Amino acid sequence: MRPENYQARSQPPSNEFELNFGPNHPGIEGNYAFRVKLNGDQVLEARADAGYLHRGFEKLMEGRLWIQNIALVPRICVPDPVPMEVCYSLAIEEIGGLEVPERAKWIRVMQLEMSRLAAHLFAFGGHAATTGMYTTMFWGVADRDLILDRFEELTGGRVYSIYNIPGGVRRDVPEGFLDRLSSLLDYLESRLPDYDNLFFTNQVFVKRARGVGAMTQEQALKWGVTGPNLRATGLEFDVRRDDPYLVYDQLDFEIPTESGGDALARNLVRRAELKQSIRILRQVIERLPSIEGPIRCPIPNPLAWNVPAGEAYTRVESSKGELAYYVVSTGGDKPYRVHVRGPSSMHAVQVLEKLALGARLEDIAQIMFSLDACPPEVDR
Amino acid sequence: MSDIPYKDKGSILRPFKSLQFFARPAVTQPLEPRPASDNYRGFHVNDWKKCIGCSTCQKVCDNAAITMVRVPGLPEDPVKGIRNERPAIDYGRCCWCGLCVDICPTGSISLTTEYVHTCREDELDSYFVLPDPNGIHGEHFPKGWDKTADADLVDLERQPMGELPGEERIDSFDEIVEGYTEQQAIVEASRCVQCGMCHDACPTHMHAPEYIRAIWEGDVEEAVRQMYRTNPFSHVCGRVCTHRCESACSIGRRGEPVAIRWLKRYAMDAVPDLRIREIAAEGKVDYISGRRIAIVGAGPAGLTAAYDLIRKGHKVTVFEALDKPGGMTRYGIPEYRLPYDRLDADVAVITSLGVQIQYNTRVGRDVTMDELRRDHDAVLIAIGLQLGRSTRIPGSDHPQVRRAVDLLRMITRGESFEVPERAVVIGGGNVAMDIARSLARLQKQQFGKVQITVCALEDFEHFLADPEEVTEAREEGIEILDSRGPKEVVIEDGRLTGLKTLGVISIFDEQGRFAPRYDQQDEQFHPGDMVIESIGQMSDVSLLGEELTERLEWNRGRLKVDEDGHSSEPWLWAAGDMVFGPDVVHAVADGHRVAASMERYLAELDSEKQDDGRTS
Amino acid sequence: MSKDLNIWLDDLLGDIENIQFKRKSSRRVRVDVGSEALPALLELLQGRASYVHLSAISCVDWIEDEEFELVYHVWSYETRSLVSAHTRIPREPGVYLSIYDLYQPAAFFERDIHEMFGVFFEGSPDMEKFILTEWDGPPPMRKEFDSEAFVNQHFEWEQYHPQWLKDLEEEGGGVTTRPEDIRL
Amino acid sequence: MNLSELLIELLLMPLVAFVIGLGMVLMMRKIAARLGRRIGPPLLQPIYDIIKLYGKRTQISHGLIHEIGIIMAVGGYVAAETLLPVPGMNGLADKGGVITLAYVMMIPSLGMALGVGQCANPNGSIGISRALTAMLAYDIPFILVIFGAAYVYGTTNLADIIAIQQQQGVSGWGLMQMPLLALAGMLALPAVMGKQPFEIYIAPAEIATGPMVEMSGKFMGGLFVMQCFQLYTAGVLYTTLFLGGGAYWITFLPKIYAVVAIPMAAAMLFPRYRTEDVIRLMWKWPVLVGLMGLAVAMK
Amino acid sequence: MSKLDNIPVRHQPTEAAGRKRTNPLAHVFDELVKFCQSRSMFMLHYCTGCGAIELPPAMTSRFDMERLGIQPMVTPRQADILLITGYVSIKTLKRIILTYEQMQSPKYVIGICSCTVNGGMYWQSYATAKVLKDYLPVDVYIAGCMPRPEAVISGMRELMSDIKSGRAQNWKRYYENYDHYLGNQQKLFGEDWQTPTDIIAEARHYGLMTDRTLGEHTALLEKHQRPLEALEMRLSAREKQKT
Repeated sequence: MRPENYQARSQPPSNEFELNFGPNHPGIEGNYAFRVKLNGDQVLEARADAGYLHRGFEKLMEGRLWIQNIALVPRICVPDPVPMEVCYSLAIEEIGGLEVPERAKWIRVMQLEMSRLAAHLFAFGGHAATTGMYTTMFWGVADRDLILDRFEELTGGRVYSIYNIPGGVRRDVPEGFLDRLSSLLDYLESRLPDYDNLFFTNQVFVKRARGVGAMTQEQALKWGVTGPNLRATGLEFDVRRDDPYLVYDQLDFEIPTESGGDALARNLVRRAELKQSIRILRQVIERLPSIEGPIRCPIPNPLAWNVPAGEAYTRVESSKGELAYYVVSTGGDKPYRVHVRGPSSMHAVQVLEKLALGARLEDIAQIMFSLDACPPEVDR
Repeated sequence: MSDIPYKDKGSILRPFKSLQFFARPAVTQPLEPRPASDNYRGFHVNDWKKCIGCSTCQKVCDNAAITMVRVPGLPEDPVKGIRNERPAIDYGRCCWCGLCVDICPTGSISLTTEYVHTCREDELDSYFVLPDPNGIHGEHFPKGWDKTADADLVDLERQPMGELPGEERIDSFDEIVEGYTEQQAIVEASRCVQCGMCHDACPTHMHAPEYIRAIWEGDVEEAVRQMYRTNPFSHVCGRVCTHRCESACSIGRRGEPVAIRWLKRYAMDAVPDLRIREIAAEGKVDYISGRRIAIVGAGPAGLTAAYDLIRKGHKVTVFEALDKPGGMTRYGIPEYRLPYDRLDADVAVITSLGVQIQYNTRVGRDVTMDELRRDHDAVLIAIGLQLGRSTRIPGSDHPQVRRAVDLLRMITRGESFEVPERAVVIGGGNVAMDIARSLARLQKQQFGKVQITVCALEDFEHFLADPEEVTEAREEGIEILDSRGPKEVVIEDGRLTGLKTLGVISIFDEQGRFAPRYDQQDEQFHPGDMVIESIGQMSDVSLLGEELTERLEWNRGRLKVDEDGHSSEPWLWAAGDMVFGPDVVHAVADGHRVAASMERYLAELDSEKQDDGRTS
Repeated sequence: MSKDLNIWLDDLLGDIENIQFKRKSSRRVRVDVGSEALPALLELLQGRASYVHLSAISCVDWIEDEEFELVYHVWSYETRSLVSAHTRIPREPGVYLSIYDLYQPAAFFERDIHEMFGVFFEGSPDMEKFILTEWDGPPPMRKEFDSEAFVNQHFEWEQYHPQWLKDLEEEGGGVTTRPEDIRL
Repeated sequence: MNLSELLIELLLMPLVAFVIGLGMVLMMRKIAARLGRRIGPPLLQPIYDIIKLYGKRTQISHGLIHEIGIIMAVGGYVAAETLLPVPGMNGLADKGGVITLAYVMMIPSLGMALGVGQCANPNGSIGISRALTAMLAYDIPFILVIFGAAYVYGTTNLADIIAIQQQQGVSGWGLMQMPLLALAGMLALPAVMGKQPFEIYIAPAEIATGPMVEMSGKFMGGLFVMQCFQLYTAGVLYTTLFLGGGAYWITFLPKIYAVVAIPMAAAMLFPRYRTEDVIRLMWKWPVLVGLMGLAVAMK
Repeated sequence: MSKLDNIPVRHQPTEAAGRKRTNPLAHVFDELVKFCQSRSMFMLHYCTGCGAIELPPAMTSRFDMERLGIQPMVTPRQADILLITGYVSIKTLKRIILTYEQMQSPKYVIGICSCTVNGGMYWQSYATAKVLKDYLPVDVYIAGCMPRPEAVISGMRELMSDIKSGRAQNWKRYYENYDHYLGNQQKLFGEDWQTPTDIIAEARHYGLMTDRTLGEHTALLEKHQRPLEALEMRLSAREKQKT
């Protein structure tokens, strides 16, 4: 079969050419695209092209009841859905003056950290795959799946847990769950040396990732970088500690930083955060049984629930960075406006465009994966 | 980096340590689907025995995935609050959030641990599923996400209604119930899941979901507007209605039903009377039909019919034998339950529309039926049940043996009678409670203490009076005995000293007829100065006159009418308690029904007249 | 130290005219400012009060007031507090100044708001379409745009008619309430 | 040897190579699976893939050169297989020798370059330029190793090389005689096979599998066949030069599989180098080791 | 085995008249090809929606789809299966159609999640297409939001058995009913919608033309057809001004 339209076209005379990077491309996290202008394999210009995952969440949320949105929000960031639920719930609780029971707060912290673990395993597994090391990805995703099993047990859903609702959480922790979580943590901790051997201290990887997508702390602050990516430039900042929510102020954990600001540093920060998340989870496992009480404060009938007029801007630290919800209520049964500030809306657009300048074609995927950019947060 | 053995350049040999995984087992799961976790959110199942078709799941579904489908053959009973509808789920929409499970008032719907469903393009109909107890593929899977106490989104407890405590209320006829505050009303209204079971169960089909939602939205005027669509006696019904709606309420399946009655009371009280009149007048025709209608009896049935008919532009005259409107709602219900000014307010709305009430006009005495018929196009009799029945036990003809309705009427009218220091009430219905509690107040006022015994035929399991009535009566110091059948009134030296009763073995015989059997050994004596019979009422139909009585058809002492209240005479209708037995809201419903029937009759007359005009 | 700075901030904001500020909690300050004074306020916050991180710009469409509300959330890594500066601009013509020179992240948010609400930011580096490149309708986040109505007008739904439904219809049952009939 | 026997051998040798190559592809995937803690494909998976690809109902071609390119790629290897002696079959090995083989082994890459160039997909062009650069990188140590071996054995005739080694038993193997050259060869082998860390020319995450980006159906199938040959050639050549070749299939097969398995296992442990790193690495370590080995051999 | 042609096969190949195979060996060969097709499915690596998050687990160690011969492939040219993992925004749908048309037949489409069936939870969204099968022929649907890896694997196995039995022939429908699909695409993307792949020419070439291939919509396509060039992904206007 040789239809006429498959005639080869002559290459442009100059060295400069343009390349579509995505949306159907393994070097792209999710459904996202780049248009890069290359000279040889050096990037002269990169333009993000988003919107492939646009669903109009913010519009949809204005048309649904407060509680119905709970099913909607986790979809905004698929690999790390729990912070979305928690952040949205926190906003409603702030507007509505709901007092979340202590136990629910601890359960939420537990989920958040489980989700962070899962997301980080996924993130550097993905990063490894972009550099051609599929074994790390196989391991990372398989170990993440074990966390998803615990999510399934706790929340009834593997990925979209839809477990946090304004006022608390939907169910209590199942019998024996904490023991199983604890042994999972032991397992994950025992796996960390394996990952170190295979990936983080792998000379080829270090050589590949060092200096890729490097930014200084000043640049990072100027560009609005947050989360692990900011910490990789040496700034010790974490919303969990510096703008505490839930019970993070009662927990003991460190904020790992790196100084390189490049793909390697970002991965090492994530690697260190795995350890910290395990540490937080251990504390939760220890404390949770002693915290008794309800898991949810009484909320009105969801079909007839008017959240009082008001507005709230709540922030949580997701695995990708600073996640914020701006929720406005006019006292109706539906939100008047919900604005989602996903961390990737910075990382995947401006930061990526800037870091890609002058980078090599083979590093674009690395930059994107090392920023852990999550396209649906951009598109919403 | 501190906690990993990280060298600046990395290591080329460390990765080879991973070759150990050649010796480690694979972590791969078998190909067959694993069993899901205990609270997994898989496909739906629905326990059809529990499900009442309330469609609450449909309302909470954020994806518009649920369609209600009528399934013939399933039980359907509006009074019990059961519809033969079941939710069908569109798996092309569902997101398995489980909100339908959490909000289900009955707890019938739940999710299973089944999660595999695949189909080809031409089999896409299999995505539209009517969940039954068997699951999507008819295979048994354990339940996953199911109703639990902590996940329940239905608020099972109603807002407490403030009441005067027993000691405070007992010495006056002040209204006991305090009514909801705005905050309470909104919270209580928010419990409603808008299923509409109340609407179906209500005899007059009040738009309860609509007015509850309006109350919740803070729009009480809209609530009143919704009430006046079907009930011009909302003040009365907001206080003394038998609230079948609440029995049918889907929330009541597992918890306390929404306090629909109190919400109605709240909304009516929250709107000024004048504004209510304006709302009631909305939709009244702006012409005069020229038809004249007579209604006998200014009770709920009669006045409701009057309300409907006046809105159609007819001239309506109501003939009332007594000097105040309301009928049995005024003379049968004590003031502490229904303050007269509220009743007056309801009636005032109706009269403000132009209904004329001729008080102190007893038909048969002051005006005859023939005159009514002559002067009007149609006549409705809605005279209620104003005569008490007697037990006819030995001694029941003693003057100190009274009928409850008579006493209640006397209390309302302020007629004086000798309040007994000790009294015995025979009967277990609401009227028995009313008279007992009214007498208790009078006793408290006169003697400072309450000495009343109520002897009911039924046991507490099958009691006729509302439970709250019983509770409140006890709080007021009234002794209530169940399963006591009256034997004889004890009279010593012409003076009544008390009542002897026997224990009840059974009330009905095998055929379900009323034939109480007593245990002759179990005899008790209840001392008292007065015995009050409260075992039922009947209607005084003497006003019809002999000739008319002859002509009409009768059914076991009651006037025989068709389902629209139309008697065998074309111009005569009957409505209310005298047809259906005592119940305010039934009377209202009957009023509407009859008014509609009369309206049709009048329209026929009109068209005949036009035809005549054309032919002539 | 952060406490001092907060007090200092309170003083600073208290001095500016035409401004209302409200401390909502120890880490949240709400400032209401006229649209003409907002860039100056942000410059002050960034330059003199270490609010270097623009967390987000949110836009709210107050259609009844004929206004857009723009909310600038800025965060200080030093004082660890968040100032939300609210300002309102008329809905028509919906033009405002870009703050890209102060905060580079503004470029994304301004582009997004331009796309979703149709507010034009003068001086913003890029007002091209981004997410909605294939969308020709009105800015979708505006309140007058009804997504559900649009969808019902432009899309068709799957028409299911499974066997069990046919059976029920034969017996006299069938669909009674469709989900779209009872949307709350 | 008469002509008809030769013709049968010429037919049989690529066929044998293909079958063994299929086994190597399977082994590669099994190794990847094993290290990734999973089960991996069924035994006949490589053959399923190839039949499936040839059984595609629609085939998109980008022109005559595209098809010629693939024919060159496969044909080059088919020619190479006839130059590689296996137990019982020498084919053209007597006549060709290792120098011819080295030339023939370049044909597939050039053929691919030809075919991919026709597709006009920039990813393919980038990929093929990377592939040619990588070839340049590994060819230096590769030629060095071949040259060293030929020097040591005193012949370029592969059949003779095998014979020389087999005379002295295991101690006569090239591995024992010239361990440094053998090491250099082993270092260059992953690059010859196109595996990590030297597979940047197909890098899916960067250039969407580079040269293969426009290949579909039978073209892709051709590349799959080529991969079988590629692995086979690398394995057999190394075995021939350093492991005493094969007298019997029963010893020969384990040797070639083992030779291929080593770089494959390593490949699963490493990401890929950048192109310039590939050149730097290839021109540094294997060349250094090879030169040392050559110096030792020449002494 | 004398009447092999009588063996009922759904969607009898329409071109059978031209290439009728009566040779039993050829039939065996066909069966072999079908078997291999079912055991070797290359899946396009395209995360169209959120359901894609369950594909990495399905592909990797825990659920290892390679056991079934399923491998991710990077470009549409190499792939056999197009997985539509959930909602498709209109912007993505264009790329999906481009991708689908570039895939080589036989090719299969799997619709995953609720959203591909009836809009899913984004049924109110102005930005997503609702019913996938209006735009592409779909072979297998997998229910779930999102389906677990096990469910995905079950769907794959169903597709495998369909391919083996010859049932999975929906790809032909795209050629045979091109006018219908193109019409729906035009309704969504505008009248001047076109793709670089000349479906009509391919249909003609492979003998898959029916009277439903051409119609008013293809006429419209021809009217609006621009000289074909690489699809423009709408680079910013700013750059256009520069050039």
